[in-house]
Amino acid sequence: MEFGWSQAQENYRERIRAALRELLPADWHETYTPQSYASDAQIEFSRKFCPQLAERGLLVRHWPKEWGGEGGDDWEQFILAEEMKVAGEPRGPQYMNVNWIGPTLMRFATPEQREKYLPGIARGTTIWCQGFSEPGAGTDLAALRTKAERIGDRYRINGSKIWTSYARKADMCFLLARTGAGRKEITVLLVPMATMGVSVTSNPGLCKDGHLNEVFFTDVDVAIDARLGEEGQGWAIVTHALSFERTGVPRYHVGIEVLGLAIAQLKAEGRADDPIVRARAGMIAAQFEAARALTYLVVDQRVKRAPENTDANVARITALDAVVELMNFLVEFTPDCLAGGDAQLEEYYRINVPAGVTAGTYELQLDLIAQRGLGLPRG
Amino acid sequence: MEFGWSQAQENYRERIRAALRELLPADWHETYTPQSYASDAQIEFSRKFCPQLAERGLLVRHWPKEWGGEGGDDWEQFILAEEMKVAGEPRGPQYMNVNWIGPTLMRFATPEQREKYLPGIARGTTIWCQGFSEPGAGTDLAALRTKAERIGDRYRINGSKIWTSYARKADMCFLLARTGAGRKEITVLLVPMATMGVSVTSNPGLCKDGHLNEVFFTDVDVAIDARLGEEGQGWAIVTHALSFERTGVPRYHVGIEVLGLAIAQLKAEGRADDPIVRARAGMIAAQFEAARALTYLVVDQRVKRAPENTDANVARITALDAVVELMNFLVEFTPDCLAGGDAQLEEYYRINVPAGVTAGTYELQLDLIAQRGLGLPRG
Amino acid sequence: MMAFRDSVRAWLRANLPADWKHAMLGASEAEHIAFQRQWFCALRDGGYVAPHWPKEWGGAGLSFADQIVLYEELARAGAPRLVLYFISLYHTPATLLAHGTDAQRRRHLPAILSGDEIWCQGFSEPNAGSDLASLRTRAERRGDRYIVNGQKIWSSNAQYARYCLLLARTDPAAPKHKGISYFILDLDQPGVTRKPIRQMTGGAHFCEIFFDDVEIPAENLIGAENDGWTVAQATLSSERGLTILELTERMRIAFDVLCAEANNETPWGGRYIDDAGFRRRLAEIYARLEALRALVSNMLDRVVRGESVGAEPSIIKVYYSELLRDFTALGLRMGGLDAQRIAPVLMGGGYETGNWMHDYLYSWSWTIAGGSNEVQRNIIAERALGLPREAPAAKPRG
Amino acid sequence: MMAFRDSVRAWLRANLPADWKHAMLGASEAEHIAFQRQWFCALRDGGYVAPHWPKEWGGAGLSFADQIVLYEELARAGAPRLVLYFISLYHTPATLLAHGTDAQRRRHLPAILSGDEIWCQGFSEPNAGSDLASLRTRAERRGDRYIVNGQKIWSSNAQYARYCLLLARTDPAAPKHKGISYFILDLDQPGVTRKPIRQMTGGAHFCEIFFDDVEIPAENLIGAENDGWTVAQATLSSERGLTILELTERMRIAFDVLCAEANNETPWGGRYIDDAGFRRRLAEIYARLEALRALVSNMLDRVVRGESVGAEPSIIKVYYSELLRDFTALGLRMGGLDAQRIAPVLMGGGYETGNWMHDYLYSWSWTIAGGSNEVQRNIIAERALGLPREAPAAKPRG
Repeated sequence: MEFGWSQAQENYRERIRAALRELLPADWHETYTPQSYASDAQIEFSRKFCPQLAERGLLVRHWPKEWGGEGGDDWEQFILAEEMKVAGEPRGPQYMNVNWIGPTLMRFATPEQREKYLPGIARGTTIWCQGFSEPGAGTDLAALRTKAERIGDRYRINGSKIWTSYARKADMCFLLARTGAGRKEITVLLVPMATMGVSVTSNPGLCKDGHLNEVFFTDVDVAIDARLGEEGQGWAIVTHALSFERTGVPRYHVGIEVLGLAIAQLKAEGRADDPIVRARAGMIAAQFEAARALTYLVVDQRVKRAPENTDANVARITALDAVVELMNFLVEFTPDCLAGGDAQLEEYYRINVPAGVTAGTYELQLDLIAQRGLGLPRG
Repeated sequence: MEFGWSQAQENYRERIRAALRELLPADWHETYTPQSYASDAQIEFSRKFCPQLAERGLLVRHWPKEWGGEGGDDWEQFILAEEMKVAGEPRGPQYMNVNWIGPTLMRFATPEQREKYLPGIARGTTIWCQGFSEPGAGTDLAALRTKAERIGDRYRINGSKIWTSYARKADMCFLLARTGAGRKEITVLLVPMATMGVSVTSNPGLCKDGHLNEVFFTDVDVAIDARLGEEGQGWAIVTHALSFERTGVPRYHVGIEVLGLAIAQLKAEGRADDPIVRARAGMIAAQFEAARALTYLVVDQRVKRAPENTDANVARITALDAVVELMNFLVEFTPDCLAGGDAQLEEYYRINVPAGVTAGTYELQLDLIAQRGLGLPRG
Repeated sequence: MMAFRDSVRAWLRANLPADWKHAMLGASEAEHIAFQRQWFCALRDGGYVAPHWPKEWGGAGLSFADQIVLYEELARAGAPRLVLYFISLYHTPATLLAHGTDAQRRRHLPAILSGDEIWCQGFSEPNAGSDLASLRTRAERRGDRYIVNGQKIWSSNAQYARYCLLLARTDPAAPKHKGISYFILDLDQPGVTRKPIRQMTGGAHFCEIFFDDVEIPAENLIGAENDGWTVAQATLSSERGLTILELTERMRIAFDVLCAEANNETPWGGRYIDDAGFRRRLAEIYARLEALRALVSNMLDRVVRGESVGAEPSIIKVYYSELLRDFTALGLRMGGLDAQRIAPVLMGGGYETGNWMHDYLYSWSWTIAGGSNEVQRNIIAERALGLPREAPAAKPRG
Repeated sequence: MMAFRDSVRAWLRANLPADWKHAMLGASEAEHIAFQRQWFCALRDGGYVAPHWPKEWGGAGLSFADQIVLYEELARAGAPRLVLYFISLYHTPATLLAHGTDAQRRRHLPAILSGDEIWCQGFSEPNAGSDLASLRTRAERRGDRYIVNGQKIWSSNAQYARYCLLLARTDPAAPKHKGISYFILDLDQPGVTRKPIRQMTGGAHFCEIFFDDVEIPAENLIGAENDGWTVAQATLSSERGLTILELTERMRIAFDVLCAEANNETPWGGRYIDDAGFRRRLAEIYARLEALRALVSNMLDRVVRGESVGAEPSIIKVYYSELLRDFTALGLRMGGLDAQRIAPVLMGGGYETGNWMHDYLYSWSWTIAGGSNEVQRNIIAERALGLPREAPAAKPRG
């Protein structure tokens, strides 16, 4: 494994940074959610920002030339992701477009579907949302209940989806629906959000201007050409799609930045010489460094087309550990900052509470490692 | 719950202390294992010590008068246990005699058996060992394989027992053997260790002069009157016997003392003002205090004949937590003491490694709490 | 004592509004405050609002043992926590009875019982944390008044209070613990600015208070000038463990809710109670909770017997705050995705309302309210272990 | 690089005694030492014992990248750890090559390679822990000699060594880091007493060394007088991560043993791998191990490229020592009652021999050898976070 960046990669990173300096408004960090959490304003901003990025050849550079890219490798996708994450993800929801929705369409869509959807993604003009989670189904996709009933050459969709980030503003939904009773009889449908019978309700989320959306499908009628791949192929498509995401969001950049802010605060208060502060902060920094090293390893393996393993899960666990430790550190040593004292720290805390504590994410990752990585059979 | 000691209890405690001052030799702490870990020397010492304690009416005071006691309550048994533990348990193996072997015989033995065994226990002259654990059976008593085959009016015993503390020096064995194929067809036999066919092998244990004994039974022949209770009643007898032990050994006394020694050392080195030392030591002290409070609660419930609950398990878990924290503290802050620098700290560490880390003790206690205390059914 | 317990239970059955949780779920701040007043009046009329006040000042003059019974029963009945009146009912009378003038007592104690006067506390300051003694708010004597300038933080419910128990520095040249005085400050006057601290839960339980040339008449000094630190000790020890008793009993009841939720399905198949890891985690939380209750019971027992309690209150606070955090985190974890929704909050419902995201975020406010764990651990180290007070250079902020 | 890896593998297949683990299991100290010598000679004859030494001194002069390959392969082949020669092969040459005189080099380096000279290190002192700079052993100049008095502790294998790399104070009036000098001390002379430290595992890996008017000729001073602290830096950074690489690779291999043991029955029924709690614990240990390997690989890569490594060695040491402890504790836990038996020890087998009770007790010796975690955490705080060096009053012992 080589961790040095090539000159071409450094140049590419610098081009991205230059574009960010040029394209982000002066009030970007104040006006828009600094950590990309699906506020309406940020989604709208992406409609302006992404086309400009595309014009500069930086939105989908890792895509094949046929679809507007430069055929760059996974490192280029990753460098883009790092820089965007550090900048507060001005691509908004469109990071999904370029990371996995586009590539999945390239693999499974008909020529007509590709012509219809890929240019909008490559130009940065379409907002997609992901219709996976359902009330009561937890994160077990196989348990979903939204139904797509085949009636002649159409599907009739009934059901609802939750935690659908960006749904309030999305143009299209990448929807998973059940087309049979079997555990895996699941099909992907590409549904325009403007279709009759689709409605969205929103609850305020934990983050500033963030929303927890629920999407209802009531007798929604779509033509058969809205289907991606074959009927019943949904499971395979989603597995493939998620594999594009396996490096996950590079959490370490923001984590290290936030730790630095907290330490600056403690220094200013004259508390940085407290051995407990030092010991805890030191270990958190170490954990983020380990997460960074692991993430690079995962990208490297992807670039080399190595067979899939659990390193991505290991990277996530390591990053999650670091995030949880950092949050406990913030609560214990800088409580003022979390209550209006520092907007960036507070926002970071809000965003990461779900990541660190809820939803069984942690257990799921560990169980995946135990099963696939360690080959421990279940009894 | 009232935690004040009555004047009578204080007097009783003082009588025990006076007896200890009088009876323990000057070289007790140097020559004999300070923490009662079944060294040969300590077992032999108990043959001298216990009769002297019995003479002073302090060995079995909580027993009924009929068998040499004063009919004292569980608090008296407990106060005796506390003082003996603090003194390094000079009763050696005979703590088992007075705590549960005697009381179990009173409940289940025939009049002849009582006459035969109780006086030796009450006078402090008999050493018993406990033949429960077997190789490969873990702590699951129902899985034991040592067999007692009924042949006419005799039993023929074949099998082996491990972790049989005191077996090298014991007169009698309180033996569990299988008398049928059923999961609970288990019977208690009272077997003289001098019986033909009983042999003991020893491995050095983790503690100074401690031994890990294995006891082999090869065609051991005992008369039917060696049986305690009915055939197949072994499970019920053992459950009853263990209930006498449910307060467990009061670990907190020694723990607090050891923490004090470590702190004295750190003070002498000028390291007691290190905030990390202070924070860790403070929390360990708190945990031991909680364990003490819980243990008192358990004894109080026994005195009041309250129905059994999981408080004893809670007390054990709390004490184990404290012990493990204390051991980590010793390793991190006083490593010199554990390598010849302080005999008492080192011995404490050796004794408690198994308690804290091995054998699934911790998980078993938690599972018992989950099942009985919280009423969480298994799926 | 059983008789008293029975009468409390009977009173609660008759007077605790059966639907209060329904009414307060997602209630507005105004509705919450209104209901706090209503519950205050109900308790007062029942003779339970000031169980610890001497009879001559309108209290019930209950023994400490009976106070314990009362708080146990309030917790077990799931009664609202009277958070709005905590300072008024505990800190103010304890301070005035021990160190106040008779005029001060007569002016304020009846007014508190009437429900007209709500008090808050002005102790903590920004960047000083719980190290109260390093406070910088100044009070300068000018004739028969003091002029106050400075800032306080983490003052509970100050936005609803009329009076503030204020610690301010009157002699900047004196050593840290000297030179501090203790005042009654009227908040309804020019120069006082109260700014609610918007918490992550959306609520605003705490305020910052700014003082810009605020006047205090000299007669509002409590105790001697520069003797405020001594006076404050009476304030801080006034509730003698009853709050923590109430909180642990509430947690014990909430634990059953947690167990019930363990019947939920995990995202990886099966229920939480069938997952060995989660079963043990539950049992572990239970064991810690029971250990805490034993410690609290032990401490209260010593208070009843008039014995000193040493480091125990600090031990118990650290224990409780760490347990509260882990308790609510486990609830959040077993709540799955649904727990991410910010459900309506049960106003006045305490720390374990079953709205786990709220409870988890709110748990840290206890740490602030109770004095940071760093400070508590130092007290433990000093009192329980006889460790020397640490050198100033390394003193953590508390 | 593959070619070099292949040749190492081939050599190991031909030269590593297939039965060495059998022979060293429960071996006596004398047998262990004899086998260490034998393995040293085999490696030397193969050209692998001093891969990092310059060719002019008889080393292989391998690139750092090839050294990495060598240590990976030694670990993966389960070769014995050459613990007896660690100081001789790393610290002594690094120190002499950087700061020694040519005469010192000629006298000692060939003797080390011949196998005749074993060295130990005299750095740590009692009650000073890893805060080396506060050492109190004195060396007084008298004419052309120094007279040494004092005591060292935690010196690995000093009982077998002929020479000691000694740090002693030559100017007591100077500030802590100044006034220290660095010497070559001949241990075979009157006034030197070596006392093995009997560890809980029964072994005696470490010694105390006492100096009572011990003489050192002035020519044995390394570097300038009072410049010992600077010289010591060369010693401490000499192995540049190769040890930790070897140790993490060994742990990776031992992890498979741990997984295999997870097939054992639990005392509560079923196997450990079917218990959700233990499955996750295993996965968590695995995740930490992989994170550590990524950190090590990352650091070595920077060393290869000639970049500076900042706090990384300290980060890695803390990570490793905490993981080693948890790793062996899990082995012990899953070993059940049987793990309580003190089974024979695999001499030279490293930290994870599968004799879990031994391994668990032995794990703390790494902490001592590697510098305490307290000290490491401080280095991390300083170098990685830019936190100021802590105030002396609060300095933990290391």
